[in-house]
Amino acid sequence: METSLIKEELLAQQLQNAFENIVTEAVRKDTVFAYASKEQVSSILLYAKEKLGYKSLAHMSCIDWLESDEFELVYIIWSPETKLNLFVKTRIDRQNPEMENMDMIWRQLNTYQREIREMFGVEFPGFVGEKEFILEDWEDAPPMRRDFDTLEYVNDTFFEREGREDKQDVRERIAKRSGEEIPDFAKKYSRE
Amino acid sequence: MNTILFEILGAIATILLAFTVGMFYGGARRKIIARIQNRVGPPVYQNFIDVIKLYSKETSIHHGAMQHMGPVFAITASVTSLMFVPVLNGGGWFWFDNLSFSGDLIFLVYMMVFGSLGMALGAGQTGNPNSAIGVTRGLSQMVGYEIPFVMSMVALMTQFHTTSITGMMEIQAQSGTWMMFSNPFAFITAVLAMLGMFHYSPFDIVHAPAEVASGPVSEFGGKYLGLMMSSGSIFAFVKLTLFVNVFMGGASNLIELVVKTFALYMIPVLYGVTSPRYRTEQAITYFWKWPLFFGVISLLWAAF
Amino acid sequence: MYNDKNAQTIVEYIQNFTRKNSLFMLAYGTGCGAIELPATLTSRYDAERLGVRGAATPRQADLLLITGYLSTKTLKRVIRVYEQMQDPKYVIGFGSCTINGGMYWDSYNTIKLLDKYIPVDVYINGCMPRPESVIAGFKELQSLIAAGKADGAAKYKENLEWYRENQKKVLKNWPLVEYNW
Amino acid sequence: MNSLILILILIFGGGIISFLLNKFLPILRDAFVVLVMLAISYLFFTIDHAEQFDFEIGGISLQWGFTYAGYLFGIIVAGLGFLSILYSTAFMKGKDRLGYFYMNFLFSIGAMFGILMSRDLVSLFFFWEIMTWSSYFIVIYSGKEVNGRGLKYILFSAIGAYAMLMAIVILYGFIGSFMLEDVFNSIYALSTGYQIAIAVLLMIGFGVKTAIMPVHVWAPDAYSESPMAYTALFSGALSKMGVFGFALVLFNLVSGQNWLINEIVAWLAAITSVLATFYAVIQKDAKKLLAYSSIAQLGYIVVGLASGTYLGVMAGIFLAVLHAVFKGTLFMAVGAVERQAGTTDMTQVSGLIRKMPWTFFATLISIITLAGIPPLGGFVGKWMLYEALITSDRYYLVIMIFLSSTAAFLYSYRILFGLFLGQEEPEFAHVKEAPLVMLIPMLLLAGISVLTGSFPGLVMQPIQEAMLVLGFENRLPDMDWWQLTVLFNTWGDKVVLQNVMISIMGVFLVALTFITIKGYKKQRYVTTKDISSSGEIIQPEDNMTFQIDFYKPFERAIWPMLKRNIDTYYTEFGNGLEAFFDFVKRIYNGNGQFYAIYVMAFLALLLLAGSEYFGF
Repeated sequence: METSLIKEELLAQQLQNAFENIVTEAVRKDTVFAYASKEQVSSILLYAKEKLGYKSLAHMSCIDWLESDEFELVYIIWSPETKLNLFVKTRIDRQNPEMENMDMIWRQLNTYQREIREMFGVEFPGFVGEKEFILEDWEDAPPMRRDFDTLEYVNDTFFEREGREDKQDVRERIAKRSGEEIPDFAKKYSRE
Repeated sequence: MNTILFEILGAIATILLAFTVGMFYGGARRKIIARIQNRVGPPVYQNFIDVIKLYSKETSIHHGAMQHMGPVFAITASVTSLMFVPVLNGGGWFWFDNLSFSGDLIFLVYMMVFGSLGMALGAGQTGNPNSAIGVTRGLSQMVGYEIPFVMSMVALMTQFHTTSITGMMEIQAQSGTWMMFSNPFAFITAVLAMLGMFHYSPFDIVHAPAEVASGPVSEFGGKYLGLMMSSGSIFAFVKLTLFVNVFMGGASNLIELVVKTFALYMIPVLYGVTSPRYRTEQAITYFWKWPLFFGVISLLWAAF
Repeated sequence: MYNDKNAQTIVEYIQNFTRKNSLFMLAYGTGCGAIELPATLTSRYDAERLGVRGAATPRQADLLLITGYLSTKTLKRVIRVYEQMQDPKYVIGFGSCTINGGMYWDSYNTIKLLDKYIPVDVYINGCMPRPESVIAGFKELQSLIAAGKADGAAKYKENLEWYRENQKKVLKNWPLVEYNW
Repeated sequence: MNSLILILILIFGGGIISFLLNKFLPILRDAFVVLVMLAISYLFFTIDHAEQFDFEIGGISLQWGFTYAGYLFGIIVAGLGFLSILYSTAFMKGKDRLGYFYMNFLFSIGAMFGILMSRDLVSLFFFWEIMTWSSYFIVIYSGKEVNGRGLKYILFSAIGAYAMLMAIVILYGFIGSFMLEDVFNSIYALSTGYQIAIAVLLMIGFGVKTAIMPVHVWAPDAYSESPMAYTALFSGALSKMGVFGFALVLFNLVSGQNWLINEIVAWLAAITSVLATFYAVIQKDAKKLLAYSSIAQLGYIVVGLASGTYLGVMAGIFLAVLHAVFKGTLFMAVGAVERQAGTTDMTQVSGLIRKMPWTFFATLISIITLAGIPPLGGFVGKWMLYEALITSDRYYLVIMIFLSSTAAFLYSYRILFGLFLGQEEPEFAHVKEAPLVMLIPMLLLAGISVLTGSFPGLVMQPIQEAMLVLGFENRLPDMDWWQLTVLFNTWGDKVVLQNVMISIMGVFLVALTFITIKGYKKQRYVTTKDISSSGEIIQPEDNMTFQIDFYKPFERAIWPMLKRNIDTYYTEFGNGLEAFFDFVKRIYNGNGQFYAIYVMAFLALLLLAGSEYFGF
């Protein structure tokens, strides 16, 4: 952290002052993280958009924290004036994943929310959007959840050309090569 | 009885001639385009192979009676126009005379429209939106190029006081001058209109495969497409022969006919190879600028 | 030759000759293979000299080119397009994705074996196949047609139930009209 | 009893009786009007041509009797009148105020007969007014919302009527007789200025009914708002009264000397036809489209008449007869669609061909005739028109007509595609074919269109008789109507219609047989939802029809033309009219005293003008 993070710190401080129970962090140049509770997210986003000029929604994504049984939702917004990225992060319960519908703040959230609903099964109460996004007639568990066993599904559903039974699990080898430890939850997917 | 039999045989011979020449011209066009694009290109007889293959394909569906009749209208128009165009001038070639003495230019102009309208009906019944879009484009474009074409024809008619093709050929034979020299502006107008009549690039807005999925013919396959390809090549021959008859004094034998028509055919082909496609309204208004101007001049030329 | 049971009659011979030399190709441009086709068709490789040219709609086409992986969503469309084509019709599978899934071998949404769903006459392998191999594939298909062996469409009609079963296994809510030509 | 009187008594009496019948015995009403019309048609066709009727009212001697020209137009009125009455018995079923409708229907037919048989200007004007008012009552039949449009019609008719009245007054002032013969014989004694003034005034009067350009604005609304059963007659026969009047004026009042009038009329008519065609192309409603198309077609007819050559007049009257036939069919067919499908908006209705095949067939035949495509009757008329214009060296007029009739292909296709072709939508699945009573008139008229294509003598020989009356010599060869199949122009070029027919039918049948037999067993019908659409699977409820902005590129191409001519000029014109209406409202303030003053003032003016300038 040699370079000064004055702008970033300033933003972090601004948010800190405006909201209680919020953790902010100027992580690196041009990037600020804000960890908030599920209920606070909409007010933070609105505040950032209206008061601080973070007009552009860059992205919204979802991370599956299987270990802690949580989904993490990340809203990335950007200001054309300060040229800073603000990451607003929140964690929601994985068993009953629900998040506030916010497509009235940015219309493009409609698409992201449809994707996250389809791929992770996160529900957005009150959200009116096309039911299907990319998958058609999907009946299984949401495919991007980490406990969805892709390989098993593929083996069940699709045919396999004979002569490719010797395929190896690359994940294991990569993990070994870089000296990482395979976490326990992942071991059950291991083929060895 | 004999004469009727001979007339029918003559008609069949004419149709075969027109079909063959048209097919070879189509093949030559593909070959020429390929050579200009630095390709080897298909053989000259490729269009024959295509047509025979299309006839040998199964066509197991239709969308109704009008679709079924659409290609029939098209070939009726082209064959009937062929019957009314004198293929060769002079006597001795009665095989190719057919009905050329019983129709005139105004009739031919209308007969040429018959096919596209019939085809449009067939395309309409398929219910494919692309077909309908293609048809509207084609009809709109027709309003564009028919006007200069008719202007040049009217100029010739008023200049030489005849409306029949055979009459015009006789006048040229007597005076020894081709009409493309006795009224050059009419010839320029007609050639510009011909660019649109052939629907080749840049005026290929009707069949534009990348925009409207080949337009009116998008639901036609197999025998329908084969019939339409045959009709198209006969029609190309009709148009070329008509132009040769009216502007270049006709031809006294088949070789002369082929030379003249091929020379004329190269104009739309070569113009097309180097030009990208127009938009529809551009393709209409193209004909309402310079061609119309030349048309007015040709009418004035004819009047004074 | 005349006593050979498999010999073609003269009509069949002419038909097969024209069919092989006039392939109207409908490129179903999925995946990365679609970009190889412009190269195949333009001046350097010039597939038109073999009689291969593009068709705009399935009604006019003889040859369906599947140029890459097929997700289940696109498979629906491919089946639809294939059934809209008129007999005789041929399919070329293009690249390893259509042969065994290729790099999408463990994707939850991508089929691996094209020939379980629609009959494939010729596979061109490679990831992606270069235009030379595409031309070789066309040649191979032409020799099959000339020998009267490119009978994928007939196979499809005979084993329709088997194909339907496979298709329905992937496409849960069966959306197509029943097989009608 | 004189059969002319009998016809008129029968028709006007029949009108009143049908009104009463609707009140007291509605069951008999339909049968009664059909029988009346049948009786009138029978009487008309058996009439003695020389028969005439003289009488005197208030010191003015009047004379009725058919000339052959009148008789020719009478054929249109009788035939189309009978068929449209027959059609309307089914079309109007279940609607109210039918007595009112049929009474006005019969009145306008009677008025048309009256116009055609009157040989003096007073009864001509009298019947002209009856025709105007009875047609006005039918235009406003469908309710209050069309009152404004009806007002437009009656206003223009009134302008025409006053122009005509003025011409009649001037003529009487100079000639001292209302008889047409006297007028025609002594018109050349007048000074040129008066001749032109009289011709122009009369042509304004007739031009309103013919919908020539400056006075055409009433036509699209009036044609499309009245019930289609009547519009068939309105556009087919009633507008031909204007053509008849034009023929009278052009060949008897201005022939030979004032060629400029002929040229101006021809150019006005040509511009009318081009602009009306362009407007027809961009219409969304089939009724409006046909209304504009009627204006355009009447333009051709007037061009033919105004060309003044033998072939041109022949073409004009030929097209007039055919226009009655095919436009009658088209309005009937559109009426059938309106009745069965509920709407004629082409952006909504589509794909009716399999539900209403016979209606489609009649429409197709009429459209081919309208577009002038060989081998049907329209081509004969168009060919004669072009040849007439070319041989009389009117090349720019030819180009105008050609532009108009080429652009007519666009709307011809539009109406066929819009109503009958295209996607079959489930919301129109319930539509059934029109009842037989409606189909028979359509198919009969379509049959005439087909027949005239090969045997134009059927129509041309009566026209020749009529043209003898108008002062042309006989140029038709002396043969029966079925032998007259070669058309000649003055340069000796010809079209042999039988060869055309044989060639087209021969090739068509051979090709159709070939294409049907080949693979007949394997071929079957698939619905219009089964189309190639980049693999997308079209569900039955998906609307894939291409109907909105159908000719948008063409519209964009012709936009400069429409903008300059119509948008500026006609909006101004419309605004001016609106101001005029306001002014009129102020004058007609509902006070009877004021009206009395107006009448007095008008009479005083008339007397003054009469004594000062016209000397009576």
